[in-house]
Amino acid sequence: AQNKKIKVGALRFTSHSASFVALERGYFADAGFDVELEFFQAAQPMAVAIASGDVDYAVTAVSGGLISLAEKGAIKVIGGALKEEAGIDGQQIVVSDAAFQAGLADPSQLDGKDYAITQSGSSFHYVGSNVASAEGLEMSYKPLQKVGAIIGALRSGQVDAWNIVPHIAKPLAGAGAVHIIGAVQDYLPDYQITTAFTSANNAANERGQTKDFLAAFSKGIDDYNGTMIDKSGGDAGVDEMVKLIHKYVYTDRPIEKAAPSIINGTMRLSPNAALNVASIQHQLSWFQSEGLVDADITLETLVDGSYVEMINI
Amino acid sequence: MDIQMKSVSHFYGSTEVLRDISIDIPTGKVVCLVGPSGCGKSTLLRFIGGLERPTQGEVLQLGEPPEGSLNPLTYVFQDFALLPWRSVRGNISLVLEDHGIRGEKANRIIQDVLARTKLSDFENALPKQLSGGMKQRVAIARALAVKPAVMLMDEPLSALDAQTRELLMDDLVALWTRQPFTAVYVTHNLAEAVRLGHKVVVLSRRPGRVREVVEIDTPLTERTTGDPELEKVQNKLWNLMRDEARAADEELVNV
Amino acid sequence: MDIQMKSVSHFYGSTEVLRDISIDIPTGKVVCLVGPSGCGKSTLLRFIGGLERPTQGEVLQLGEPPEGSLNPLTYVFQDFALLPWRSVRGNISLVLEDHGIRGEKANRIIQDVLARTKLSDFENALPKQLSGGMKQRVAIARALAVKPAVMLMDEPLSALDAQTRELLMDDLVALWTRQPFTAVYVTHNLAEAVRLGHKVVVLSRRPGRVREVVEIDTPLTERTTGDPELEKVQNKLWNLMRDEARAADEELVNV
Amino acid sequence: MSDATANAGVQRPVAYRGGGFAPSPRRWVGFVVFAVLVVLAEWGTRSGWISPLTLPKPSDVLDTFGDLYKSGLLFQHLVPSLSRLFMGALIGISLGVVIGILIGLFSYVRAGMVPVVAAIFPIPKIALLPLFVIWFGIGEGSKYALIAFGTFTPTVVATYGAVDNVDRTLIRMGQSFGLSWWSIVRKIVLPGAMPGILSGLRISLAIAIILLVAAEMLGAEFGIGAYILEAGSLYDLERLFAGVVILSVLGVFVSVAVGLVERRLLGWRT
Amino acid sequence: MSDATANAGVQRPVAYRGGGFAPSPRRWVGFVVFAVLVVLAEWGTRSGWISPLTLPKPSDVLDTFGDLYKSGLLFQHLVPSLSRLFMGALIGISLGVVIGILIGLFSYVRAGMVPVVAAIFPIPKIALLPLFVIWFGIGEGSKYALIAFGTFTPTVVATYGAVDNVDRTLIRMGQSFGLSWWSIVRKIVLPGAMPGILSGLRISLAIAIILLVAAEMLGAEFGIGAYILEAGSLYDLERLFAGVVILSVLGVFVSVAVGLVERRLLGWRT
Ligand SMILES: Nc1ncnc2c1ncn2[C@@H]1O[C@H](COP(=O)(O)OP(=O)(O)OP(=O)(O)O)[C@@H](O)[C@H]1O
Ligand SMILES: Nc1ncnc2c1ncn2[C@@H]1O[C@H](COP(=O)(O)OP(=O)(O)OP(=O)(O)O)[C@@H](O)[C@H]1O
Ligand SMILES: [Mg+2]
Ligand SMILES: [Mg+2]
Repeated sequence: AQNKKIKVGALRFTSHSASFVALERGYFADAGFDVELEFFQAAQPMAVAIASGDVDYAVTAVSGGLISLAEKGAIKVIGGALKEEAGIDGQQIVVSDAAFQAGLADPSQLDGKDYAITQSGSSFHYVGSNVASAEGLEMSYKPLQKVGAIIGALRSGQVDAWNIVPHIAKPLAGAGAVHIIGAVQDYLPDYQITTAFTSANNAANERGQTKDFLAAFSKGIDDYNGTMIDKSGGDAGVDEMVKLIHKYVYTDRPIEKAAPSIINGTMRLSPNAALNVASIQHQLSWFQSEGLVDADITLETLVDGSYVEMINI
Repeated sequence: MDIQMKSVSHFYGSTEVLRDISIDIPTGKVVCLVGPSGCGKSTLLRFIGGLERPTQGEVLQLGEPPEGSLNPLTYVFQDFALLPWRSVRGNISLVLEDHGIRGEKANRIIQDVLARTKLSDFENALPKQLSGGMKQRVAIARALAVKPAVMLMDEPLSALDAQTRELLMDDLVALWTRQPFTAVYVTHNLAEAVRLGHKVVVLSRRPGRVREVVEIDTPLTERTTGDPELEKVQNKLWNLMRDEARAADEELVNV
Repeated sequence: MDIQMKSVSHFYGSTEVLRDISIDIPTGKVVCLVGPSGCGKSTLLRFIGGLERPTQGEVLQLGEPPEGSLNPLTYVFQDFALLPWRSVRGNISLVLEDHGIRGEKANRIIQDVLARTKLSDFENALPKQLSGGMKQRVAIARALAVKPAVMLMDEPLSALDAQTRELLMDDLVALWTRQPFTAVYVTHNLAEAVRLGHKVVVLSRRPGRVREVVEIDTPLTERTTGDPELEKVQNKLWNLMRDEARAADEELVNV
Repeated sequence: MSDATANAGVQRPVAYRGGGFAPSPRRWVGFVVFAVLVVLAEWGTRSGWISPLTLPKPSDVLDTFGDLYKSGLLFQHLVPSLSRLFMGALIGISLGVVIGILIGLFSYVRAGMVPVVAAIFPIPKIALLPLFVIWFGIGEGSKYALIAFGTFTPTVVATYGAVDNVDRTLIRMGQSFGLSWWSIVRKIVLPGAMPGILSGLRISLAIAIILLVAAEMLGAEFGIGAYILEAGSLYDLERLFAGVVILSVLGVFVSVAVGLVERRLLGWRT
Repeated sequence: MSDATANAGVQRPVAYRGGGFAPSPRRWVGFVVFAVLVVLAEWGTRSGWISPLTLPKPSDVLDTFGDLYKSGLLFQHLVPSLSRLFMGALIGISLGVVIGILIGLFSYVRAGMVPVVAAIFPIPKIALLPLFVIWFGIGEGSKYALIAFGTFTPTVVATYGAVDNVDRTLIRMGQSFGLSWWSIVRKIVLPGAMPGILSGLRISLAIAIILLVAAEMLGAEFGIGAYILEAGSLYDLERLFAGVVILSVLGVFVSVAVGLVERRLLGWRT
């Protein structure tokens, strides 16, 4: 296919860098795609947009909504993206300054605390719940919808704890607004945070196109991992990559201010978009056990494993 | 064209409003309807104008309306019913437009009726700029514009102050004298009735029946305020109605 | 208690409304104010009632109001001004409450004024259930309840139909005959003025000036519709005013 | 027919040209329309003509509603929502009525407050959610505040409009009988403004219901709004529609209740 | 003073008891109130008396606004928002006026539609966001639809109320002059309903502005609503307030514009 128009959904987060790189470096074009990036404010509408056919491919966390749409036969997960990896700063567990001053310095002390989430069935809910069960304690979950509302609630000490990507956690901690008391990867090693997904139709009937997309997307992943984590290009390579990402992320800040945030946000993207199926199954089971989605949904309903490597089967 | 009411009766729901009314309205005469509040005068007028249908009986028109009459049965309302968003001219042209009369032809008619009602200077005024008396003159001009066979006037002067009322009565007499028209004129005001009516029909309280029909022979132009003949008629009418008027006034409205 | 107006003049913005008005209102007499629309009659009445202040001149009360007068200067309005959410009784007690009159004492006053205005059967009716004439009688009862020294009546009958007007004029004459009250009575209706006024003050067009003061000596009870004496006065008044009334009517309102 | 008639020339009844322009009530049509809509949706979703992504099956929505009721969750969601509605609307409406009356009575308050209210009116409440967290916390406070804030401005506008519309001749009557300022306000201005205030109430309460969802965005575990939000985030259309129907019915109830209050308080109107 | 006066007994001017209850305009007070509020906020935030979490410094908000203007981003945000407002409101209001007039004219339409509109009214638009994506896509379509949906119901209610309030004697007049049904609708009902429709427009447009934020939740990159949402999610109060002020000013502009249209179209009102 030549110059096939496709739409790729994205959030203005560093975790979506693979798409930015693939577009900027022409990997999509090489694969015969004329890609238009479609930006969203939140992950949930992006999933719905895939279902409605407004967007062809996108990357987002596994959420109750995503599973629900998969159950309705609208979408399929086809690959992996952001993941936790030992040795790389991943999502952090943070607590409010007030709670910290009151002595909350370790996740094991979270019993009875208020844990901020955006919505029931969000990835925050999943993480919080797993931390709680690992430590054998109970927390109450406060749905606050918006990241902004959560930050406000943390700053004013109205909720005690939260988990968030490093590039948001670190500056907040630096400003003294919150304190980092642990890492998510201690509780969920190899957690597959985000996945690449598409409409069920694309997965089943546009196999060639989907394969090509994943290939180009994987090149973007390789570039990103190589430059930002393995430092194959040295500092100059990092600078150039930061410049590229800055076209899409923190655009309203000058590059000097944006660069630290972009660098702080660096996490591993699954090489070759490989998918950690064990993690996905774990997430699905959790959603089911919480009664958020139907209990009879199988992994096959959610994932089309024919495209990329399935790890840990 | 005459109008003939043949034993008209009417009910609103279970309330009997009119009972067995028969009245003749001869061409070229002004017939006044008087009666206490709520006896059904306005209802009767709506029947004549075809705006409502009586439960029983019928309203007939005898003979053809005169040549060129656009709207044989034409109303003049108590509260003027002028469109506030149209000028004096616009209010008159409103009733011509639907008959396809526009442009020069409409203009000629409008100028003519404005002149007859002495309104030529106010052609472009909006209703809000006019006093009540002037508004009613516009409504009369509008009625004249469609060359009615019969004018149906429902208390046309009762929203006006006493002095303006006097002035408009003079104007109506002058209009009729210039060119006699047929009219049914509803009023509470006996002075108006004896001033303008060739025939005064007195209705009883609700359910309205015809109590008396008084003919007044004095020509309209010769009727003056002090005329003892007219005074006598007026007193007679008032004596006929006084008790019923009081009873009607003291009735509780059941809203 | 007499009222004396001493060269009262008034401007609204730059519009001169009244010019150098001096009128005496003697105790126990009804003074009628007549004049064309917009000549400032209502404004003058507001000055007497203390609801507004003239630009120049003063309104004086001579002597003390009679013992027990709760509100020496009391209005009766054209549109009745009854509180629609209060019953007949409640509307009357409204004006007593502020004077601390409640309970039995209030009840006695209310029963008395209702009886005088023949409203005793309607004590608990709401205004919406009453005809216009009844409403105005409630307003008169309310005015009587505060034992006014002077009644200020602004076209009290002009919102009523002609028959009710007749009835209420009879009632007013009866009330006055039983116990003479002082009143300033504004009207457009010359028949009313010659029927009720001991003195008729004719105002000119705006800016209103006193054109003529006509005294009528016939006692109120002896005035009848056909009385040639009164007819003469009425005709004289009408001749004084006719042209001005027409001119006032034809003025464009500049809204 | 007879000669007499013929002699009189043409004789015919006057033409009827009245009627119309006076809608008459036909209650059943409303039910029919609802029924038709529901049946259409059911048929469409069953036959696959409407995709399950677009609309849930009405029968499934009903099932969900039944489950909600049976499990007792309905009241667990309804009770906190109703108390939020009640408290929030109470605060917003009482403040709004007071300020509205002050605006209606005092020139300076009017000059000072009307522009402020006009400036506040077009501010979307959801935009302020992050601030509300700081200002009022994530407990019931911020929910009350949000609903109060949303009902405040329309109430103010309706109230001062109502005060402005009180018949000035009634006020002049009060003055002419020497009533005190306070008596005039209490006995004439307030009852006279009541119809306008109540019809403002109708709108304010509808807005309060609409804002329930926004209010329950802030850390609410239970509540119809929270229920709807969760359903939305899980893309669970049955539950979403069940929640929306509850709000809709709530709106109809509130409107009927205001109607009853009106009939009771405003019986004096013609 | 003289004997003559003494003889006449007590003589004094009548007591004044009128006045009041007629608010007079004092425009400057509005500006003073705004100025005082801003100065208070500035002083409070500067002195630390108001925490920076609670309120941004007004001067910082002004700076942000200045940056926004200088960088040209202001118009980049404003233009799409205005076009969404315009299109959405146009669709919602024209549909609303048409349906409102039909409800006003036909008994069956009234009986069928009024309950539907009443049921739709209390549905919060944000609850339907996920559905709107499916129904109308993530492009401009769903934004128009959301604003149209929000302005539709209040317009319908205002319009049929306005039609109901058209003076029936004017309609009867039209019939009595033999005007056709269509002439009566066009020349009497529509102009007569115009004041009510326009005052409904005021409210509908305010609602349209409020809904801008909700509409731009759906995949909008540029737009005042998107700007506010982004500021909110970053808890950037300066930008949040700058955005809110823009909406507020927009609301005032719209209201002034409607006022001008009213003055132009409704000059015939007394
Ligand atoms: N459309 C209607 N439906 C029900 N009752 C009506 C209707 N129109 C009039 N009525 C009642 O019919 C009676 C007669 O009304 P109508 O208006 O004809 O009286 P009227 O003689 O013109 O009174 P007025 O002198 O007060 O104008 C009244 O009791 C009135 O309440
Ligand atoms: N509050 C006001 N402000 C400005 N002009 C006023 C005010 N009140 C009355 N006027 C004007 O003053 C003039 C006299 O008004 P007023 O009401 O006293 O006349 P009137 O003689 O009672 O008229 P009518 O017979 O129509 O009742 C009119 O031209 C009127 O427009
Ligand atoms: Mg009538
Ligand atoms: Mg007056």
